[in-house]
Parts: sequence; structure tokens; C-alpha cells
Amino acid sequence: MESLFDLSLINSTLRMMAPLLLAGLGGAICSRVGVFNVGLDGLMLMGAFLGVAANAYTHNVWLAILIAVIGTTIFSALYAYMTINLQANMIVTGIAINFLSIGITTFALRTIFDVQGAYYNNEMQGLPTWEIPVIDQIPLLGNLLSGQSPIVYLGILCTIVMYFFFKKSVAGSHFDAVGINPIAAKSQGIKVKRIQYQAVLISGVLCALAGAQLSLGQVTMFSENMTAGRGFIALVATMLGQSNPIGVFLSSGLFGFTEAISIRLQGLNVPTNFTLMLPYVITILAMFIFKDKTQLSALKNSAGSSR
Amino acid sequence: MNKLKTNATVFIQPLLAVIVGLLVGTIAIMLSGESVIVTYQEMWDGAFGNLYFLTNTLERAIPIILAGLGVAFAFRAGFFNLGAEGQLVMGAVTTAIVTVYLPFQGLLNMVISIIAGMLIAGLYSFLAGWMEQRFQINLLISTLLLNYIAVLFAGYLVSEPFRDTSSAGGVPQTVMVDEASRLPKLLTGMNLHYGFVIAIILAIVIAFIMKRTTFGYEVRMLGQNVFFAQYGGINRKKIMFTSLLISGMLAGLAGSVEVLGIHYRFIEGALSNPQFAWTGLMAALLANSNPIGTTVVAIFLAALDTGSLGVERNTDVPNSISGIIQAVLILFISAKFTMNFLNQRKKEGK
Amino acid sequence: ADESGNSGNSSEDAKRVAVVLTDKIGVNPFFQQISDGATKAADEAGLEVNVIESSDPTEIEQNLQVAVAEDYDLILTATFDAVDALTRVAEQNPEQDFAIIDAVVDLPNVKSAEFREYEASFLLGAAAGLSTETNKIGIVLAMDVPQINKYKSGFEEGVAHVNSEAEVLSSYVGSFADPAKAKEIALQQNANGADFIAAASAVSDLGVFEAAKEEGFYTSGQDIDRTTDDPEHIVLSQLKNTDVVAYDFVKEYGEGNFETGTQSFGVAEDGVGLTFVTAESESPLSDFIGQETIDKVTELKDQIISGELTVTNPLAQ
Amino acid sequence: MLLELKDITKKYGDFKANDQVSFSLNKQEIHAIVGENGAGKTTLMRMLYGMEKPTSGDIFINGKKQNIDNPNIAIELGIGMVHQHFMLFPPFTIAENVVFHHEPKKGWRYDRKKAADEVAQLAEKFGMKINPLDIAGDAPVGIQQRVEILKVLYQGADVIILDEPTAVLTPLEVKELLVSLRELVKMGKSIILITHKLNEVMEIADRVTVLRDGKVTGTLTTKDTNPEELSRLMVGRELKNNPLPSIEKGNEILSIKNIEMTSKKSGKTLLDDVTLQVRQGEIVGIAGVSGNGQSELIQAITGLAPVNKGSVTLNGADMTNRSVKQIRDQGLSHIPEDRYLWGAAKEANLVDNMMMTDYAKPAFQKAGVLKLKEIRRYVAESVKKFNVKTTSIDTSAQFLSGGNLQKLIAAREIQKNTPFLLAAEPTRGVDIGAMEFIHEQLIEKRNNGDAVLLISSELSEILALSDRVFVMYEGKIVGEFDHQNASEEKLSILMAGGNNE
Ligand SMILES: Nc1ncnc2c1ncn2[C@@H]1O[C@H](COP(=O)(O)OP(=O)(O)OP(=O)(O)O)[C@@H](O)[C@H]1O
Ligand SMILES: Nc1ncnc2c1ncn2[C@@H]1O[C@H](COP(=O)(O)OP(=O)(O)OP(=O)(O)O)[C@@H](O)[C@H]1O
Ligand SMILES: [Mg+2]
Ligand SMILES: [Mg+2]
Repeated sequence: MESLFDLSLINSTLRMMAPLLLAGLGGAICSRVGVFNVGLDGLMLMGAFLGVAANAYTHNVWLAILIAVIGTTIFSALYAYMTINLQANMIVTGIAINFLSIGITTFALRTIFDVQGAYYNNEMQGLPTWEIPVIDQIPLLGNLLSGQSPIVYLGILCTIVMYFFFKKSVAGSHFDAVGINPIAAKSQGIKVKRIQYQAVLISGVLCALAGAQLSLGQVTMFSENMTAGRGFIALVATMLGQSNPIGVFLSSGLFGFTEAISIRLQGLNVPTNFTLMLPYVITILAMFIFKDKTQLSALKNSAGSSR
Repeated sequence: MNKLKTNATVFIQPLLAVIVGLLVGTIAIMLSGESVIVTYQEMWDGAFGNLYFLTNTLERAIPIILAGLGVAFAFRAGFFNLGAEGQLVMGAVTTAIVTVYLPFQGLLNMVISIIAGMLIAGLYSFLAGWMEQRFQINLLISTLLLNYIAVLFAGYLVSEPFRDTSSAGGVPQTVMVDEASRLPKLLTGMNLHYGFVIAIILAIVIAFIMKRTTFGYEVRMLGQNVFFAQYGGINRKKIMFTSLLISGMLAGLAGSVEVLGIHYRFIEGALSNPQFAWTGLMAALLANSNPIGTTVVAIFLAALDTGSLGVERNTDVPNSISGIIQAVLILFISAKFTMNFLNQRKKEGK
Repeated sequence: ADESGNSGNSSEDAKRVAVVLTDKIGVNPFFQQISDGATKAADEAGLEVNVIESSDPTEIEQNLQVAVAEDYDLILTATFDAVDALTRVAEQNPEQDFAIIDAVVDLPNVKSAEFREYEASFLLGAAAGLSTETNKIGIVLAMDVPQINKYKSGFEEGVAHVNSEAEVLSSYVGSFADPAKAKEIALQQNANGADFIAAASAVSDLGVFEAAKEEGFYTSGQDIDRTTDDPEHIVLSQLKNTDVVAYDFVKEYGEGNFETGTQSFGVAEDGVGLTFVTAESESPLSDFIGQETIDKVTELKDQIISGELTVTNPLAQ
Repeated sequence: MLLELKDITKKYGDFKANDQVSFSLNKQEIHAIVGENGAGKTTLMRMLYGMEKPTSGDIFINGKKQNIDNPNIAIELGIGMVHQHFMLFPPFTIAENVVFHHEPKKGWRYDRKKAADEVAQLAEKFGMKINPLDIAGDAPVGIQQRVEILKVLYQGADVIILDEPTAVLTPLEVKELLVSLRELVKMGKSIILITHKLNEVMEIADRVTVLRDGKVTGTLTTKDTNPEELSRLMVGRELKNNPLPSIEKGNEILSIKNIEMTSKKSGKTLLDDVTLQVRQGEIVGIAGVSGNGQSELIQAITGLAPVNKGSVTLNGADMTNRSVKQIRDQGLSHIPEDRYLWGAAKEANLVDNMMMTDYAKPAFQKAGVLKLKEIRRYVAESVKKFNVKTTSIDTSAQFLSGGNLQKLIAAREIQKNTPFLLAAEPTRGVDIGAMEFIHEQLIEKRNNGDAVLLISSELSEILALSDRVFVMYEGKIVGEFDHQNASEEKLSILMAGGNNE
């Protein structure tokens, strides 16, 4: 097909990967401190809903995002409390969080907006797209990278910030320490629970942004269960990227890219189910190349709590 | 040390969790403006109200029990199998196709198609184990991804080569299984079928294997400490492969039994939408991978499902509220309440 | 469950109707339509109505059985998902009245209504084929499954009938509720030159509409008249009057002239249609379509009604 | 008096881990604490370090009563602890581990360069050789030990608690450590030293406190006591001295010929042309600083890792690169070097732990079904016979003290009655009572005409038990001695890579 690798492919990849990247980074920061967060999908959905709901009331997209972030962070505190304080099984809690947010958003959709299925509203302003001044000028790159929603850029920024946080900052090394050996960290006077809380809350913020990118960046509406399982793909990105921000960026990029490709491949004479499979198959193939030799500490923790 | 005391905490814990869950559920119901008592009454009735509802609950528990047993088996051997959904779907679609297209009859047909479904599902899970063993591919990621592939692949099978084109239908599905090959009902007029007997027997068999056989011992030791197991002469590869195979076969059986006992055909989405696999996973986790415990928890989780159906039918509480109550109950059930609360109280008391 | 039979409605002898839906209402506006239609008729005819949503396909049969046990007079359900369950339940309860919309169950105690959506899709495709300037037309579908593909085949046939030059780009979202991906697909089709992209992806249609608004191409809605949302870009809507059928069924039941059997609703019966062609719309006609096209399509409609033109039924192969 | 613990009691449920314990430490003193496994030494120190709260009793620092709620307070008060099980972050560098939670900063950034410099200086000041930029997890245990001490020093501790610091060290490393400790005292630090080795106590401590069953049985000045008195206070009885009677040697049971093993990862040669034999009625000792190929030798013999060249013959059959099971069936039993990693499943109960390697025997299973009754009887008997202290055989192994777990493992392997026993570090971290017992068992096995290969980094153990001694250095056998000819001196030189000629 002539348009398989056109310029808009990169553009499209960036858009598609942004929610995966942000939620994946949220998963990464959790797993760095030893929390295996399966609730990313639910947190994202909550963020998507709150973004739209707040936007409908405040008519201000920025304020809406702020409210989505605050609300989702509070919601993620529930997950933190259950797993960190009450030592509930991380995976069960995560799945329950996903169910809960589907329930809450659907219920709220009905009670607040009196609609079922989806809420949209022509007056509602979505996120603008930003033309990035300098990059904009560069002939080819400008077209490729410019003109995305601010959250896409924020996702890239978060990757960089998180990379430096873990690589360069003292706090970052404390986060790692908690994930590597919580008992040792505690014996050195580190407040392990507090750090785990911080990580979960940060993942709340990141998932809120991921959700907002879906409901206010990519489209301007909310529909029931609109994350369509992206939280689990983000989880795969977290694991595949070995909880390293750059790794998460690359793996969510790979996923976004293959998904963009798979849309284009639908024109070919291949059964659609096979083209839809492409991102998953490619990701598995990618694992043959980037082998995961290190055991995730979060994994061990969650497996430990499962016995 | 004090056995009585520990036994008491074992029971107090989930009880407290259920109470807290119900309390939070109460808030949700009150928000929706319905009577709390009526709603909970309907929930109870929907799950256990009379023989019909009780058998429905048990019927719904069948795939959850089987998928849960599968997950639990792999857990015991130390492997985190997140691929129950894919395995379940593979088992179901295989069984449906084999029943309809291979020239066997009646009981034989039923047995062969169930075994075929279990085998394919087992091999599907084996594949993930092989990739981990041979290429160090993280089992968690591969099993998660294989779920999507299985669902799409099964979808392809029933919308292209094996689609039922006879009825003027629109849903991708296979042809219906003939009467003789179906799993018979346990009681006439009720939905509960022999799959339940199979599930219960398997739970007991697996409990026996785990506790009383050398193979079960090998599986448990491998799950507890790989190095210790290897030191003692246990073949890690062999146990890993067999336990993943068994795990997949159980999940596959969940699908086969759903096909032959309830739907009588494979319908796209009919087995993934109800989240049987994930519910089974939760049951296994909540029961610490104990087979009998998994069965009990699975029935409890199924009761939450059928109970919320009752709420949906007979009250104005929206469907989503029953979803909320259900999620809240699950959320609190695994919390370690008593420990913390009692400990805190002790400390404060001093 | 028996006691609710007579004692439950002792005050008056109102007939009771259960509407058992195969999924949550929110999943597809289609369910909302049926629920609304049935409720409206019940209100008018003085019937009691209870709408029961199912969370997943496994629950349908149980809900039907319980509805029988609770002595509802008429049990109305819908879609192909309910066929297996209804067949079994209706066979077991030959005295009970049932009705099913948008699928056929051929039993003496069931009244079925099927729709020939492909006729409407044909008209939509024809309108698109006549209007396109780029000779590229898109359609965004929910999933690659027969009940969705019946829209695709009629659409393609319609396009081909009027414009042999035009190419149809069709893509699947792969799920019933992923507006973000639907939008991405529409943007992609538009980038490949499609100037008209039909939406046939349930809730995800909203994503296609947004893409149209942003990029300035034209699109169409499904089931109900969506042109009112954004008449500038949503220029057509293919209609499927399930609400009317649900209303009719319940109303007939209330009035005592309910007869089982199968009714087929196509363009001729006004069960399906296209805005501006078979039904008025509140919104103005877009210049992109133009009155001329509408006239031509109206001619095609008449040919279909008269039987001069037959659209292929994709499910009858 | 720098520090004083008064009448400290710590209860876990109804169990008193510490019972009215009083303890004091003077400035620039080294005060040793000794006692059997589970006597309550670690528990007492954990309370001083703020990781546990005493059930009753008071802690005074410089005469002032303190409430030490968490390690931060202890650190502020100048108390540092080197834990029995290292508290390190293996992927971090040594410098990062040392400065952890007290990192030098440049703005928001972690000044890793400064950290490395400071750690290098600190190490120099106290005469400890380390490379701050090495990854802690890759460093040998001796270095890890130093990292732990440096960490405490970096935090400015005046009181340093060391919980069994020498259990995992080689003799050379022990010597170095003791030198460092003296150095520290000279520089004004005070030290609490928990150990099972009475010679260390006698050599370095000023005073010693003995704990038994959570109670203090005596606080003595080392000048005025001797090891015999201390052991009597510890175990409540006189210790025996086990002689090694000379007996007839029989056939070769284990024969290793020219084996070679290379690392898959680095391609480094780990075992280089190793040849040795063990005969019936003989204990052969392998001496060597740990990390010189002993672990690889164990793995080669037991089938846990393949060799590239050479042959391993056990009890007359070629067992080169066979599976663990085949080798065990041929007559191997094996006390592993790390009891938690290889030797036990912590969460499993004693029955499960005891059954490993025996579960397939016809006595304990029929057609794959375990005979639980027989098994439980057997385990209960073994636990009693080997004097494993536990509340029940259904307790999980993690709740046994190290010494008791070791006894359980020894019981499991010795009772198998195989012609060959491989005993690796059989008494590491085990109290003197248990050590005596395990030694007795090894000798008895030898006297019964079985072959024993003893691998230990504890020279005194090697010298006391071995009929013949081999010395390993960098994967090679560099020396062989008879029981009579072996001496600590001769072995030490070879172990350090020196030459006896
Ligand atoms: N958290 C706890 N809960 C219950 N019992 C405990 C706990 N910690 C320690 N104990 C028990 O207290 C006793 C004393 O343990 P402690 O660790 O102080 O022994 P120790 O003298 O350090 O032994 P070792 O020489 O093996 O290190 C043991 O019997 C142990 O089982
Ligand atoms: N929750 C607990 N309940 C009972 N005993 C415990 C508990 N936690 C730890 N212990 C016991 O406390 C003791 C002290 O543990 P510690 O970390 O000192 O290990 P240890 O057994 O002395 O190890 P080793 O001597 O092999 O180095 C051990 O006997 C351990 O089994
Ligand atoms: Mg100790
Ligand atoms: Mg110890």
C-alpha cells in the first residue's frame, strides 16, 4: 500500500503512544519502589472521565486537567492505602480498582450528565495542538513532531525528567533503594511506606494525564470504558521497558508505531483480526531481541504476596 | 503458636473485609437513592434466593473455579500465568470446532473435543513457558500479550473458516453442537450442568496432588525455592513445563465446559466479556492458591455476579452500582485488617 | 419468584412487559432506542415496563428465564446475541409471549423483527459515491464481524452502483468502544484522500465526527439522525427505526392485537432509511451532498421499493 | 559509662526473647556478646538500634534515658549497626551504599563524585581497602562487610554494633577485620561484637556478656576468663573434644579426574585441572579462601553445573555431567554451603524441608502418593535425634534459628546413609554447641566407613576433621597434606597464593 510509511505515521505514532507512555511511566515508578500496579487502566479511565466532567462544568480545559489530576491522585491513594497500609494483594487490588472505576465512571455519567454510553458536547473545548516554535521550522522534522497536544510533549518531558530523577537525584536513588531492598532501606531510616505512597500518587498523576490525553487530547468526549484496555498495554510497556523511562518510551513507541501501521495494513488483503494482532505479535518478537534478564523487584514482591 | 487464635484470625479477616465492603456498598446504594436493605436482599436472593438462583450461581462459578485452579497450579510452581483468558478462549474454540467438524458421535465426541480443547490450551500456555525457558522471555508479559492474540485468532476462526453461516446471524460463532455431545444438566429445569461436578472433582484431585503426591511436592518446592528444588534433584524444566501445561489445560477446560454446557457453540466475546479468567485469577490469589479455597472464593465471586443481576432486575439501582459494590467487596477482601487494627489498638492501649 | 405473579399487581390488572437487553445500554445507542420506544408505548398503553440490562452474554438466558418465572406478560429482547437464549427459553415456555428485535427466532410464540440495513447502507453509499470529489470514500467499522459487515457490503454496493471510479477504504476499530482509535483511523483515511467517511462503529462514531470537524471532511451517522450534532460535517445519517418497532410491538400488545411471526423492515416498510431521502431532518442539507444527489438517491430508493433494484443481503450468501 | 541497657525484656507473644537483660558499654571498649543460636543477641541489639521496641526496660545513653523508636534516632545518638544479614543495595556502588541516606548533594543532584571521594578518604583513614566505584553486589563478602562498617562510620557513629561479622569471612579477612576494630577503638569508637567464635572474643574483647535463653548468665572481663568457662556459661555444660581415631581406608568412592569448568558469562576458567579422590572411612578437607573455585567444585560434583572436561566418578559409576537426581541416586548426600539459598525452602514447614531428596524413596511413597504418616513419624524422630529446637514440625523453616536449621539440614543429609557426603561450610554461623554436634556426626559417618568431602573456609574445622587436606587457589589444587603434616601456617600460605618451597 502506497501510504504504509508516510510522514503522518510518526505523527500518528506519537499521538497513539502518548497515553501508553504516561501510564507506562506511572507503572514504572511504582515498580521501581516495589509496587506492581495493575490498576493503571482504572486510574486512566478515572482521569479521562474527570477531565471531561470538569471541562463540561468549568469550560476551561486547563482547569479540567488540574481537576482530573487531583481527583485521580486521590483515587490512587485508595490503591496505595489498600496495598501499602492494609497489605492487600497488589494484583487483586489493582483489578478491583479497574472494576471500580468502570463502575464509578458509568454511574457518574448517568447521574451527572444523564446519558449512557458517551458524553460529548459541542461547546466543550479539547486540548489545543501546539506548534513548537523552533522544531516547527525544521523542514521535515517540523511536520513530524510539531502540532501535537501539550500532553504529548508533557509525556516526552516526563520521560526526560524521570530519567534524570532516577539517574541523578538523591530522591531517585532512595526510590530505587526501596524497590531493591525495603528492609535495608528501612534500617537506614528511610520511610519506606512514604516513598511507596509517593510513587503510587505520582502514578495517579501520570495516569490522569494519560486519561486526559485520551478524552481531551485525542478526542473531546468521554465514553464508557474508553481506555479499551490501554492500561494493560501500558503495563506491558512498563515491564518490557524494564521500568526504565527510556525503555518505557521505546516500548510504548513500538506499540504506538505498530498500531499505526496495523491501521494502514487493513487495506491489504489480510483478515482484519491478523492486522489487529500485529502490535501484540511484534511486541513478543521484540522481546526475543531485548531479553529481560533482570527480575523486576516489583514482580517478586507481588509474587511473594500471592503465596 | 496459639492455634486457636490463628484459626480465629483466618476467619475474622475475610469477615471484616466483607463487612467493610458492605458498608462502602451501602454508601453507594444510598447515593443512588434506593433502599439499602431491599438492595442487599435482592442481591442475596439473586445469588442464593432459591434453588434456581443457587444453581445459577454455581453454574457461573464453574469457569471461574477451573480458570482459578489453573492459575493456582502455576502459582504453586512459582509461575505467574496471566494468560488464563487466552487459554480459556483457545480451549473453548477448539472444543467447539472439534465437536462439530470431526466425525465422532455422542459421549465419545464430547470427551474427545474436551480433551482437544484442553490440549490446545495447555500447549498455548506451554508455549509461553518454552519462550521463558529457552529465550528468557518474561512470562508475565508473554502470557498477557498471548491473551490478545488468542482472542483475535479465535475471532478469526469463527468469523471466517468456521463461521456458522446457516442461521441468518450476525455474530461470529460456530455451528451449534448436537444434543448428544452436550454436557447434560445436573437438575432438570436448571442451568447447572455436569461441568460443576468436573470442577469440584478436579479441585479435590488437585488438592490431593498438591498435598499428597510426590509430583505435588516437587511443584510446591519449585515454587518456594528454585535453588532448593534443583539442589534436591527436582527437574525444574520438567516441572515448569508440566505445571504450565496443566495450568493451561485447566483454563482451557473452563472454556470447553462453557461451550458444551451453556452456549453449545463458541460465540466470539462470550467468554472474555464476563471476565472469567480475571475473576479466576483473583480467586486463586485470594485463596493463596489453595485449590479448595480457590473453589470457595470462586463461588463467592460468582455469587457477587449473580447477586448483582438480581439487583439489576428488581431494583432501580443502576447496573453500574452493583459493579461498584462488587469491586468494593473484592477490594477489601484481601486487606489485612485484623492484624493492623488489632496491633494498633494494642499499641495505643499501652 | 412465583408470588409476584398476581399478588404483586393487585391494585390493577396492568400487563407487564420485560425488556431484556443483551448488553449495557451505554454500549450502543441502539439499546437506548429500544428501551425508549418500549417505555413510551408502555406508558401510553398503560402497561408496566421493566428494562433489564445484561452485563455479558452469559446472563441473557438467565434474565429471560427469570422474566418468565416472574410472570411478565410480554418479554421483549433484541439483537442476535439473544437468539440462542431466546430459542431455548421460548421452546420451554410455549405459552409465554416473546418478541425479538433485529434478529429472527422462528417459533410460534415469538414475534421477530429483522431489518434490511443493507438497503439503507446502499443508499448512503450511493449518496457518497455521487458526492465525492476525490473518488475516495471511507468507512470506519467497529469490528470485522458479520453484523457490522452488513453495513459495509451495502455501502460498497451503493458506491459501485453510481460511481465505478470511486474507491472505498474500509477499516475496523477492533472494539465497540474506542473513539480515540476510530478518530485516528478516520484521520488516516482522510490523509489518504477520502473526503467522505461513513461512521459505523457504535459509540466510536463520535471519534470519526471529531476528526471530520477538525480536518473538514464529511461524514455520516448511524441509526438515528446525527446530522443535527454538526450539520456542516455530519451530512447524512442512515436510519434504523428500532424505537418505532419496539414502540409498535409493545403498543400492539397493549391493545391486544399482537401477532407472532416475522416482520422484515426495509426501506419499503420505513424500518430503515437515510436522512433527506426517506426522512426529513432538522438540519439543512449540506452543499457537499446537494439536492441533485438527493434526488438521484431518492430514485434509487423508489427502485428498491418497487423491486426494480435488489440490494444483496450479505448474510444470505 | 557510655551506654546502658537496664532490665530489658522483649516478648514475642508468650515467648521471651530477652528476659531482664542488663548490659553496659564503656567508651573505647570492645564488649562481646556470646550465646547459642536463638539466645536473643540479635534481638537485644535490634532494640538498641530502634528496630524493635522493648516490652519493658530502659535504655540510657551518656546517662540520659532515651526512647529509641526508629533507626534514625539511633543514628542521631551515634549508634550504628552492622547487621547479621547485610543491609546492602546490591546494584548500587560501594560509595552509594556507604553514603546512603546521607548523600552529598549539589543542588538537587546527587554528587556522586564527592561521595566517592569522601568514601575513599574515609576508607583510607580507617585503613580499609575498597574501591568506591565497584558494584556492591559483585564485591566479595569481606569487602561487603567493610562497606557495612564504613556506612556506620560515615554516619558518624561512636558506638558500633557488629552482629556476627566474622561468620561469613575467610580467616584472612577475619584478621583484617580484627585489626580494623582495634584501629577504630584507638580512634575513639566503642564496639559491641556479637560472635560465636570464642577465640575472637579472647583475642579482642575487653569484656564479654553471655546470654542463654534470653537471660544473662554472666558478664566477665576477658582477662579473667577462658574459653572453657565461656562455653560452659553458654551451653550449660562442658564441651567435648572429638578425636579423630585412625581407621582403615577402603575403596575410592569419589574420584575426580582433571575436571575443568569455564564461566559461561565471562569465559573465565573457574576450575582448572582438578583431580582428587575420597576413599571409604576418610574425611578429605578442601581449604581455601572462598571464591577460589570451591562453589564450582561443589556444583560439578553434585550435578548443578556442567564441566567442560574431565570426569567425575561416584561409587564406581561415571557421573560426569549427569543430573542431580542421577548423582544422588548413585549415592550422594550434600550439606550445601548456603542454607537459605540451596538448603531450605524458608516458607515451607519442617516436614517439607526434611523430605527433600527422600520423598521418592519407597519408604515414603507408593505409586507417587506420599505416605504422610510415615513421613511425619520419621521427621519427628529426626528432629528429636538431632536436637532441632522447634515448637512443632509444622512450623515454617524461616522461624528456626540459623543453627537449628543447619542441624535440620545435617540431619536430612547424614541420615540418608549414602556412601558419600559432601559437607560444605557445615557450621557457618552456628553456635558452639551445634558445631560440636555436627562435627560429631561427620566423624561418626567417617567411622562407619563412608566417604566425606569437607569444604570449609574455617581452618580450625579443616584441621580438626580432615584425614587429608587439599588447598584450592584460583580454581586449582595447589597442595595436599596428611592429617599429621597439615598446619594452619602451611595452609594459610598456599591459600594466599604463596609457595611452600
Ligand atoms: N519477630 C520475632 N517474632 C517471634 N520470635 C522472634 C522474633 N525475632 C526473634 N524471635 C525469637 O527470639 C529468639 C532470639 O532470637 P535472636 O535473633 O535474638 O537470636 P540470636 O541470639 O541472635 O541467634 P543467632 O545466634 O542465631 O543469631 C529466637 O528464638 C527467635 O526465634
Ligand atoms: N516473625 C518471626 N517469628 C519467629 N521467629 C522469627 C521471626 N522473624 C525472625 N525470627 C527468627 O529470629 C531469629 C533471628 O533472625 P536472624 O535474622 O538473626 O537470623 P538467624 O537465624 O540468626 O540467621 P543465621 O544465624 O543463619 O545468620 C531467627 O531465628 C529467625 O528465624
Ligand atoms: Mg542473631
Ligand atoms: Mg545466626
